[in-house]
Amino acid sequence: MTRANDEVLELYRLMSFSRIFDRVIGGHDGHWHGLEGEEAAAVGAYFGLRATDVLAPHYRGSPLASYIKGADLRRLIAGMMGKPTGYNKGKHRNDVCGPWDFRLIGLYSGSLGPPLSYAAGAALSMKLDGRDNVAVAVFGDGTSSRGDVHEAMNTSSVLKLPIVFVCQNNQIAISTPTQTGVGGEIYRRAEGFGMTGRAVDGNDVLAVRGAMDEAIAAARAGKGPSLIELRTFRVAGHFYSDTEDYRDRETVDAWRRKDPIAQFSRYLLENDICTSQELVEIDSRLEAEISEAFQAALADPPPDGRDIDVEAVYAK
Amino acid sequence: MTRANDEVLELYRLMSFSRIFDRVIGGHDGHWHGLEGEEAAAVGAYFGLRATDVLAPHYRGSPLASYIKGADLRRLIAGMMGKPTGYNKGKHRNDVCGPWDFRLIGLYSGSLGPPLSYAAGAALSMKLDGRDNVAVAVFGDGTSSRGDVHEAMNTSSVLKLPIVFVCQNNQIAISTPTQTGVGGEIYRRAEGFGMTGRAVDGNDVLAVRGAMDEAIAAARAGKGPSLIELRTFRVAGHFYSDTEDYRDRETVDAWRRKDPIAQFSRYLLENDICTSQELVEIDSRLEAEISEAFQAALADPPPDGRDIDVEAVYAK
Amino acid sequence: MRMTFAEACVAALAGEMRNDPNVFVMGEDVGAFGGPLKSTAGLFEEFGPRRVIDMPMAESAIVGLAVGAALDGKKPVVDLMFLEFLPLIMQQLVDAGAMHYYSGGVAKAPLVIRAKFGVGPFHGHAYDFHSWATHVPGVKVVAPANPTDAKGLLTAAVRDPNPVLFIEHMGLYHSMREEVEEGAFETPIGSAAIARAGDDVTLITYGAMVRRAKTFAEKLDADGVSAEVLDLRTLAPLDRETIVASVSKTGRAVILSEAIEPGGGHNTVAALIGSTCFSALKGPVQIVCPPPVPVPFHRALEKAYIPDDEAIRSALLGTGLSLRRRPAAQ
Amino acid sequence: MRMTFAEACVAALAGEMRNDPNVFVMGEDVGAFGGPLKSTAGLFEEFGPRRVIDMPMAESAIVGLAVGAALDGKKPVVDLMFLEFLPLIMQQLVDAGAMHYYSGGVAKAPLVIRAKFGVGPFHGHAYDFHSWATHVPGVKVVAPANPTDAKGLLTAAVRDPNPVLFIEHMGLYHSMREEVEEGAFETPIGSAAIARAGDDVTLITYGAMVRRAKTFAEKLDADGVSAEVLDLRTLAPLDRETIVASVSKTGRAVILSEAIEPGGGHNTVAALIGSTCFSALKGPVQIVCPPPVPVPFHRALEKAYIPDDEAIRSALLGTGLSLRRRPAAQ
Ligand SMILES: Cc1ncc(C[n+]2csc(CCOP(=O)(O)OP(=O)(O)O)c2C)c(N)n1
Ligand SMILES: Cc1ncc(C[n+]2csc(CCOP(=O)(O)OP(=O)(O)O)c2C)c(N)n1
Ligand SMILES: [Mg+2]
Ligand SMILES: [Mg+2]
Repeated sequence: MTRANDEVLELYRLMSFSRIFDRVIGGHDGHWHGLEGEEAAAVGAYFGLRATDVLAPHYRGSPLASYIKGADLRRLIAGMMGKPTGYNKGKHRNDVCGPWDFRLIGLYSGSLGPPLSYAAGAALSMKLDGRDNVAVAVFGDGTSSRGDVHEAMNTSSVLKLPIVFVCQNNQIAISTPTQTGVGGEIYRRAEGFGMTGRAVDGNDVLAVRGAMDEAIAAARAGKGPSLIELRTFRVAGHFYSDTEDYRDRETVDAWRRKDPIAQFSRYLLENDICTSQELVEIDSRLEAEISEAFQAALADPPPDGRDIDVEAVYAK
Repeated sequence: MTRANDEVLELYRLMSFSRIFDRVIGGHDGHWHGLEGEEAAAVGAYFGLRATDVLAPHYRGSPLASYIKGADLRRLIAGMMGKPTGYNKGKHRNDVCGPWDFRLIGLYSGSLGPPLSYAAGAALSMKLDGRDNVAVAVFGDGTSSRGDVHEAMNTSSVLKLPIVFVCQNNQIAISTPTQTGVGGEIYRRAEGFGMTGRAVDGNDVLAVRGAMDEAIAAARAGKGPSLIELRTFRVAGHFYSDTEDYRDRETVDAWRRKDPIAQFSRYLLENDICTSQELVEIDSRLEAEISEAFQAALADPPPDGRDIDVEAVYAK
Repeated sequence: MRMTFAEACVAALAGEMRNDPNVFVMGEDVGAFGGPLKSTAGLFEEFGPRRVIDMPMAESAIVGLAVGAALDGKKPVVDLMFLEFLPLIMQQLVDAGAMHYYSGGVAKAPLVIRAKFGVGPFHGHAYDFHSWATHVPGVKVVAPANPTDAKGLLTAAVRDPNPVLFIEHMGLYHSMREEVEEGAFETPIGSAAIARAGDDVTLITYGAMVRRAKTFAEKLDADGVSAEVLDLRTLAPLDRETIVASVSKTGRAVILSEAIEPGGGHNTVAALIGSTCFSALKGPVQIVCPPPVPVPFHRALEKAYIPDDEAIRSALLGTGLSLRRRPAAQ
Repeated sequence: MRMTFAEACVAALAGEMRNDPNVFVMGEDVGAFGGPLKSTAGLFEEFGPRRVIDMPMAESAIVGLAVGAALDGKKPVVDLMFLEFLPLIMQQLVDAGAMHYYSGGVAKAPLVIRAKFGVGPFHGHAYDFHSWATHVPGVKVVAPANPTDAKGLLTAAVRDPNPVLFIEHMGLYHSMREEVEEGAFETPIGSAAIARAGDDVTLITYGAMVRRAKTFAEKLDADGVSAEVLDLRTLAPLDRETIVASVSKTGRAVILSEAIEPGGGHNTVAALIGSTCFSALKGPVQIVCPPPVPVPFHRALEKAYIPDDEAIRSALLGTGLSLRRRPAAQ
C-alpha cells in the first residue's frame, strides 16, 4: 500500500512533535514519562482515527494521543500542570488522562489495565448502535501481565467487538525487563482468545500504520477484535530524571542507533518524499508551536483552594 | 504406559465414589453441585498427589478432591453440613473449601479464580525451599474468563514454578456455554505464556492420568508450569435441583452416552482387569461407606450460637 | 399490582428499557437463565439478546464494559450477582466515580450495579460489603427495603447520571408481596424515609433490617416506648437532614446494620449524629451489627451473626431508655 | 542510629530476614531498582534474588502468591507500591482474612502488605483507602507515624500470624530522621500511643497527621488549651482502651484523617467514643478530613483537600472549647 505524501509527512511531523515535546516537558518536570525511541509505535497506533472513534492510549504518550485526536496543545499542557484552563480543570492530570472531549479514555486512577475494558465498553456501545466506529486500546508490556488484559480480550472476542488491542512493547516496565515480567510472546496470546495477533516492528512507523489500518478496517467491517504487538524499546528513562542504574547502557545505545525518527527521515530523503530543508522547517515550526503553547500554559493562573469544587463530584 | 491393576481399579473406585456421593448429597441438598459426567476429569486430575503436594481443586468436585487427598469422609460431610465436627467447625462450607489439613486450597469466599494464585504461591514456597513438590490448580471453563487465570499463569511462567494448571472444561458455566463465554481454545492460551498446553479427552480417565503424570513430573523436575485442558461435559445440572430449561436435552443425552464410568467399566472388563462382579462389589462397599459416613455426619450435633467464636478470627 | 421485591426490580428495568433505548442489561446468566435468583426474569424474552447481554465470568470486565458504554452515552445495568463480588470490581468503581470530577465535568458514567446480599433463604453469598462503596467518591449507594422502593429507586438509579450501586437483600427477594404502583415512578436517591413515626428513640437501618426494626418497634409499644424507624434507603450520600431531624426529636438512636462494625457505614451515621445532634442526645448512640468475623455458614451461626431482637433490646437499654415491660397479658 | 522512615522499614525487614529464613520480599521493582521510593533499598544486594523477588505487574497475583506462600509457612512481605492499588487486591485481602476462621483454625496467612499513600513530595498516588481494610474480618491495619514505630510495627507485622496491611505515608518517607534503636524490637500491634499528653481535648490521628497534630497542639498552649495527641498506630483492630481512657479524661475529641468522611475509619473511632464515653463528653466529637472527592492534582487543590490548621481550629471550636488566643507577642 502506498500512502499519500502528506500523510507520510504528517507521520514524521507527529514523531518529531513527540521528541520535542518530551524535551520541553521533561525539562520542566522530572517525573515526565518520555517516549524517546517509541515514537513510531505511538504515532503509528494513534494516527488516523475518526473523531467519533474512541482511543484509550497507553499512559506513556497519552498527551501525544490527545494531540493527534484533536486536543488543543495549550489546554493539554495546562492540564498537565493542573491549571484550571486545562481539560481537567486542575483536578486531574492530563499527562496520563486525555480529555473525553475528544473521546480519549485515560487513567482515572493510578492503576494501569482497567481502561482496556472501558474501551471495550465503548466498542460495545458502537456495536449496539450499528455504527462503524472502532475503539483502540493500547497497553505496555508491563501492563500485559494484568488480568485486565485477559478479561478485556476474552470478552471482546466473544462479543465480537470493534476494538483493536495494541501492545506497545518497549521491553521494560520501570526496571523489569520483559524476560522476567512477561511469559511467552504477547501477540500469540491473541490466538488463545480466538482473535488474530501479530507482531510488528514498532520502530517502523509505516509498518505500524499498515498493521493498524488492516486491524481497524476489519473491526469496522464487523470482523471483531485483534491484537497487534509493537516491538520497540524504551530509550527514555522510566521518567525523565531516572538515573537508570538498573540497566546497562549498551543495550540502550544499541537501540538509540535504531532511532525511529532518524530512520524515517532517511526513508523520506532516500525516496525523495521531501528535502532535508523541509524536515528542518517542520521541526522548527514544531519548536515554535510547542514552546508557545508551553509558555502560554505556564502563564495560565493556578487554581485556588475554591477550585476544589466539592459539588462537582456528582454529575447533575 | 501401563498402570498397575490396583491403580486402575482405584481410579474406577474413585469415579464410582463420586457418582454415589452425588446421589446421596444431592438427595439431601438441592444446592449441591454435582459432578455427573465429569468424574474421569476430576479423578484423573486429583489422583496420585503426595501428601506434601498442594491441591487447589475446582469447586465442583472439591469434596472428591479432599477425599482423594486423605480427608475423613465423615468429617468432610459434617463440614459440608456446617457441623462443628467438620473440618471448618461449622464456620464455612467444606463443599467448596477442602481442609488445609490435607493441603487443599479451597474457596475462602464465593469468588472463583483467586485460588489459582494461592496455589502458585504454595508452588513458589516449594521452589524457594528446593522441594520437589508440586501444586495442582484446577478451574472451570467459566472461570477461565477471569483475569486471575491470566495473572497466575503468567506469573508462574516467569518464575518457573512447579505448578500444573488444569481446566476442567465441561462446556458450560451455569447457563453460559463455552461458545458465548470463552473466546478461543483454552489450552492454546498456554503458549502465549510460554508454557506447554494440551487438550485431553476428559472422559477418558487414563488419558487424563497420562497427561497429569507428565505435567507433574516436569514440574517436579524444575521444568516449570503447564496447562492441561480436560474436555468433558456437565451432564449434571448446575446444581442438583436445577431445572435446566436454558439448554436442550439432546446434547446432554448425547454426552450421557459417553459416560466416563460406563466407558471405563467396559475397558476394565474388556481387558480382563476385573470381573463385573468385582465392580459390583466395589460399588456396594462405596454405598455402605458413603451412607455410613453421611448418617454419622447427619447425627453429629449442630453448632450453637456460641460456636461463632469471634476470637477465632485472628490467629494467635 | 402485587409484586415481590425481585419482580419490582424487573418491572423498573422493563419500564426504563421501554422508555429509553440506551438502557440495557448485562451480566452472567441474565439472559435465557433469567438472572441469578430470577433477578432479570422475562427481560430476555421481551428485549432479546441485544439488550439483555449474557457475559463471560469476568466481573472486572463486565463492570469495565459498562463504564465504557456509559461514557459513550448508554445506561447499562449490570447484574453483579452478589455483593460478595464487590472486591473484584472496586477499581472500576473508583474509576467510574472519579470520571466526572477528574474530567473537569465532561465525562459521565451513568451505570447501575445490582448486587444481592444478606442472610436469607438463599444460603451463602451473604456478605454486606456496601460500606466500601460509600467510601468511593462519586458513587451512590442505594438499598431499598420493600418492593415499592425497589422499583422507585431502581428507576431513579437508571436515570441518575452517576454510577449507582444498588443492593438487594436476598431475605426480601421473593418473600413479601406488596401493592406496587403501575408505570414509572422515582423514589428520589438521597432521601431517607420515616418507616414508622415515634418519639422516644430512632431505629436507623436499611434493607431487610427495616422490617425487623418495624416489627420490633411495634412490640416496644408494650414497653411504653414509642420508636421511630428510619429507613435510610440511600447509603451514600446520606440524607443527613432526615437523620438529624429524627434524632434531634427523639434524642436517642440505635443503628442496625448487617455489616461488621469496624469500618462499616453505620459508623458514618453514628458519627454524624454524635457531631450534629450532641445537645439533643439523651443517651449514647448505639450500633447493633454482626461481630467482625466472616459470615459463618451453619444456620445456627448465621443466626448468631445477624443481630437479633435481644441485641436490639440491649442496645435500647444502652441508649439509656428504660423498658417497662408490662405483664405477660400484653 | 539516625534513620528516615523508609530506612527504618528497610532495617526492620533486613533484621527479620536475617533472623528468619521464611521471610522474603516480593513486589514490582523491589530488586535491583531498590523498590518504589527506595522502599527496599539494599535488600537485594544483601539477600539476592531468591529472597527479594521482582514480580510482574499483576497485583492480584502478587498478593495471591504471598497468600499461598504464607499458607505454606513462609512470611512474605509484599511491596504493593501504593495504597491506591488496594482496589486491585481486595479479594485477596478478604480471602486471606477469612482463612484462619473459615479453616476452623488450621490455616494461617501471615503476610504483610506494604503500601505507600498520602499527599507529600511525591506528587500523585495519594489515596488513603485504608478504611476498606479495617472492614475486612481477620485483617490488621497498621499506620506508623515515625521511624521508630515504622521499625517496631513492621517487625511486629512480619511476626504476626495474620495478614497485616502496613501503610506508609509518603510525606514522612524521607523527610525526617530520628534516632532508632539498633536490633530487633516490636511495637505491639493493637496499641495506640499518647504522642503528647494533655487535659482539655484529645486529637486522635495516625500517620503524617500525628506530626501536624503535635505541632498544632504545641501552638494551642498559647490558647490556654492543653491538647492530648493520640497516635492510633493500629487502625484495625483499634486500641479501644487507650482511646476511651484519653477521651474519658479530656471530655473532648477531634479525629484527624486523610481519608474522606463517608465510610472512613475515623467514623469507627467517633462512633466508639460516642457510645462509650457519652457521659464524659463535654462537646460533640469532631472529624476533620478531606472532602468526598477524588484526590485532586494541582498542589493548590491538594492543599485544599488535606485538612489544614484552620480546619482543625474550627473543629476544636466545634467541640465547644473556647480558644482564648493571647496577644500576638505569644
Ligand atoms: C496496576 C498498576 N500497577 C503498577 C503501577 C505502577 N507503574 C507505573 S508505570 C509502570 C510500568 C508499566 O510498564 P509498561 O506497561 O510496560 O509501560 P511503560 O512504562 O514501559 O511504558 C508501573 C509498574 C501502575 N501504575 N498500575
Ligand atoms: C468470580 C465469580 N463469579 C461468579 C460466580 C458465580 N458462579 C458460581 S459457579 C459459576 C459457574 C462457573 O463455571 P465453571 O468455571 O465453568 O464451573 P462449572 O460450574 O461449570 O463447574 C458461576 C458463574 C462465582 N462464584 N465467582
Ligand atoms: Mg514497557
Ligand atoms: Mg464449566
